[in-house]
Amino acid sequence: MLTDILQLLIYGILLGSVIALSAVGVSLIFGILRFAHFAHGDLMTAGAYFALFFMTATGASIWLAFPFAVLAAILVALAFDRVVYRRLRRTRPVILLIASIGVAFILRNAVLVIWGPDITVYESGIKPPMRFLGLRIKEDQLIIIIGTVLLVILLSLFLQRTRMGKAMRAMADDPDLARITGIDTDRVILWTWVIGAGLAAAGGVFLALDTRLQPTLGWDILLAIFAATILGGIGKPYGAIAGAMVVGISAELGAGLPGVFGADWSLTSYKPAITFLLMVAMLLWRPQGLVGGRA
Amino acid sequence: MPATVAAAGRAPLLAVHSLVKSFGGIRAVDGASLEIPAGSITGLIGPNGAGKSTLFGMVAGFLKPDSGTVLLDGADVTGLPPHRLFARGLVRTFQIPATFDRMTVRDNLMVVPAGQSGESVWRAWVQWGRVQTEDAAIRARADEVLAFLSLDHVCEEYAGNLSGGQKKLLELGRTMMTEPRLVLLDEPGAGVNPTLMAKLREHIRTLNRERGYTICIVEHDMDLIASLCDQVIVMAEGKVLARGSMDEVRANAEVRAAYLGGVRDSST
Amino acid sequence: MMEHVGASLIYLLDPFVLAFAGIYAVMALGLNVQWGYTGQFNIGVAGFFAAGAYTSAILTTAPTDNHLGGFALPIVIGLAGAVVVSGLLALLIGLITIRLREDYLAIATIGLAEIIRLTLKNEDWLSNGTRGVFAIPHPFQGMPADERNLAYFVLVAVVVVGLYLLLERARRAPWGRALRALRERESAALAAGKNVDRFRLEAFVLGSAVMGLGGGLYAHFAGFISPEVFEPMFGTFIIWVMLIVGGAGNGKGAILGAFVIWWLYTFTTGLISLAPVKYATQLGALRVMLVGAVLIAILLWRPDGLLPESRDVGGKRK
Amino acid sequence: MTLLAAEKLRGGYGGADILNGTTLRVGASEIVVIVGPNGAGKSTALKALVGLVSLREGRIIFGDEEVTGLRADQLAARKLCYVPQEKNVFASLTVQENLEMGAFLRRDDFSARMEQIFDLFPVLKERRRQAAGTMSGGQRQMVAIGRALMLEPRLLLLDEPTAGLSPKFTEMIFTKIVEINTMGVAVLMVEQNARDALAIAHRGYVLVMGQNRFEDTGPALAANPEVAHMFLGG
Repeated sequence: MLTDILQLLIYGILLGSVIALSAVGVSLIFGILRFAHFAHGDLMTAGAYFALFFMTATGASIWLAFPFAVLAAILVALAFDRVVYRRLRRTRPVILLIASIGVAFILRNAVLVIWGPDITVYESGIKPPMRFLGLRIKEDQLIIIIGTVLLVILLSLFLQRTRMGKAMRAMADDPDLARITGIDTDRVILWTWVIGAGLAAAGGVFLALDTRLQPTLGWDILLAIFAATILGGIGKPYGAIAGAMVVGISAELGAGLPGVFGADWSLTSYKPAITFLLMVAMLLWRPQGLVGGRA
Repeated sequence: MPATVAAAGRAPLLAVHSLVKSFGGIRAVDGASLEIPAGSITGLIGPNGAGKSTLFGMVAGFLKPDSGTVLLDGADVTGLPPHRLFARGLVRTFQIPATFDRMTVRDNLMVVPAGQSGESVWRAWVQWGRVQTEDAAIRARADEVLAFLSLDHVCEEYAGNLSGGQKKLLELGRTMMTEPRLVLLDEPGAGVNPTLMAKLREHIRTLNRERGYTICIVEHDMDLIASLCDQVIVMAEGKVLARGSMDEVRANAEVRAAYLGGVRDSST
Repeated sequence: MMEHVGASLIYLLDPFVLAFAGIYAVMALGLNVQWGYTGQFNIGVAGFFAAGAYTSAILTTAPTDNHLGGFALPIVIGLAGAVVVSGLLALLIGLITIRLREDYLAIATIGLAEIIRLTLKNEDWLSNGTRGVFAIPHPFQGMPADERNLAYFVLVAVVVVGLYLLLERARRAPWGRALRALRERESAALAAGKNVDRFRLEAFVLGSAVMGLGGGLYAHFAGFISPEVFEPMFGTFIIWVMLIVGGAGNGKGAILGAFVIWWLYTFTTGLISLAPVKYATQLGALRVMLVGAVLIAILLWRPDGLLPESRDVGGKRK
Repeated sequence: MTLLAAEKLRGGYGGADILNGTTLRVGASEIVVIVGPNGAGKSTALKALVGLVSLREGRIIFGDEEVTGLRADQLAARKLCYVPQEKNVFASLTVQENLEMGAFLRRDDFSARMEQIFDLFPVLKERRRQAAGTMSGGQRQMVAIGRALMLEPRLLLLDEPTAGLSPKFTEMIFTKIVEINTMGVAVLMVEQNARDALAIAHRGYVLVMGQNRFEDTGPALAANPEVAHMFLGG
């Protein structure tokens, strides 16, 4: 039984990793631009498909395609910022939110138009999972977890050590004070999209690697991303990572534990509902997040 | 000060006992107690950060006190939501005018009266005639108030398009759409030009004398306070520092020190 | 090419198309009560849409082992049930979420809509899962297809007009005035003695009940429903686009928006029928992109919509 | 030499004028204090100087350039730095990071300047790695002032730097302001704590209802009974 629970924990960390990469971006965008970015899931999807495009076009491996996907997703995000979001920045944040839903549908359907509705994978063939003390983990899954850790370290170095990273944290803290202080807020916003979209693309590729590519890949996980963001406190990138782990692990445990304890029913199909209820509870109980952020 | 003498015999309309409210470890209101006699105009003054607005917010039900009690006409109303206090005759205005910007000036006033049967969507459907008759009466009343405040020429303008001073008058007008017993005015004079100020002063006096409103004013304009108020309550650092006529509090050394700074060497 | 465009244009006046546009107009009118009147950001429209559709379907279909019921009740009862169930659902959800600020309410409502969809997808006993509910009775069952569609369009049109009048009256009444007040500034509405929570809840429940009615109308017209119908695109998003394009706060705008967007959407169907079948899905996606682009264009250049909210309420003698 | 000249400022929030012809001048090495009763428009005047309140009339000259209508960040680039009364630190950033953000506009090496500020406020050096949001009010004020000093401003605008501070901290902030002034920075500050502030000021203004009422040397204003009278009216 302990093994089963540990196994669920591994799956939870895996899911949490993918969520974390996107939740950081959503949290920074929420903190700096002050709106819930509903197109973030579809940015993940776009990233995942950009990698597929590069692989089929050049025959390269997924790891060569990875930076290409990240770059392409960043360019897409910057283009939408320039054409749509930037012009709406002076209106109420809720208008930006509505616009981002429009962007989400445009992105998702652009993926459909270009790549079609079929479910695909990066590399076909079944690889047997590695076994360790009775626990199963696939090579790809291990890579996802390690990749996430590396990216989080890079992110952390960026946020803690670079001038722009610190400015980003400052602006997420207090946009008005950032402006008064002379921080170049336009450049911070640009970098917010670079970081947010880049990590979203990474999360999308990882998610597609763990499951399969399909046009609703990112949209399906969007609620979990929001849940993680809110759990971690708006504008708190590290909070978002912690929130993502909580969401990922509780979703997997919630879905799997009844089976472990011998129940003949399962909540697997209700995984999104579990994360969602967690989030609503959080919104009602502590809207400023577990570790405290902007309410 | 005949009004003070007259009011002194009656039970207070509002009594606040040891009210406390903290925000993130800072005690904005720190055990304030005060009484407002029925029929009076009371001025609430004090330096910035004295806790006046927080106290106001608690009395009007917008903030929940950490401890202490608020008695309105002898009944404990601590922590009641604003609409329940409104039903008991307590109305407030805002320092920065809170108007319904994308509604006409007249609609801004017509919202106010309580117990409109048309506030039930069901009655609006099945008793449209009655709702309309009632609404005509409310409209007439709104127009009266607008005429009183000389806002009748802008009655169909969006409230958002009014000048700051006009918005202040509209705030005052809102209190006139009901039969309040206690009106809390939060800096009615801020940003109002001298001409309008004279008018405002007259309006407030009329509401007190002729309509019998008990009024409590938070205000920085000492001339306004001095000319209107029967009693003045001075707050500093979350507590009530002094109470009396304007001349009395002016003469009070502690009050002077609180306003001018250097509290600790004020004895020298 | 030209005759295809012509055929597409004629197709727009097909009662089949018009009836769907009318059903969407019902939904948009419901959303208008929430967003237009009250400023509530409900992007879980699909949940109430689905609740209404399934309720009416289960109440009116013949008894079956496929799903709960059917109870073979008259369609009128089915529609009434749709209104009641979606209204009750809204009451339950509203009691929990009514105080959330707009962006959080958005996230919460879209989540609830997804949970409703998951439930319908997974609980076979209730909804027959992904296979859906079929053989939902049509009120004009005996007629030939053309007449049947026309008759249904007339029915829907009557409902739309009736709803418009009712909701417009509610808007002009002190009830609507109070909603606008709390939309404009909650603190001042509180100071004016309004029980803000009560008004919010009423608007949320009324709007959602109207959406439920729209769902019921959809079920009896389409004859078949499955969880797929209530995915966010057609369950929620397109209705938002309709309301924003038409003009939030204005009932006529909501109706106009529903017809404009649905026409735009079906007009492009006509054009797409020119293309080879194997690209059908892709071209369908292209149409959704177009809808998204229209939304953004409106937000950028005409943020109050085609018919902005009127301000004459209470201001002018009538 | 006049460093800042603001002539006949008129403006306010949402249509209501708070400033009704306010005029302010600051010399190149002066400490100037604005005092006056609550609601006189003192803080609004500072905000108007840095473009946070829109002006209907009036003009502002800084150095030999007209800066009317420029944004706070543009003024910071011209070495006119503003410290708001509240929300004046980045709460989740460390003390040192706050100072670094103050130097965001600088492309040169600012480590010497940071050392200077640490010398001025030794407690900031001790706590350089502490998040600013976890510090006491007085320490936050030092962080805020330190951050503004990072740009080596010619003029520092302080909005009620001692508001809510204990007497000990109040005294210490005033001492530091004098020290900052001797470093060659002109200071224009709004203060509630009129007596103490006027005691360190070269000159002071008394503002009432958005208009200049008195203007004199600091000590003279502090001793003026009419000024004391202003605060309580009558």
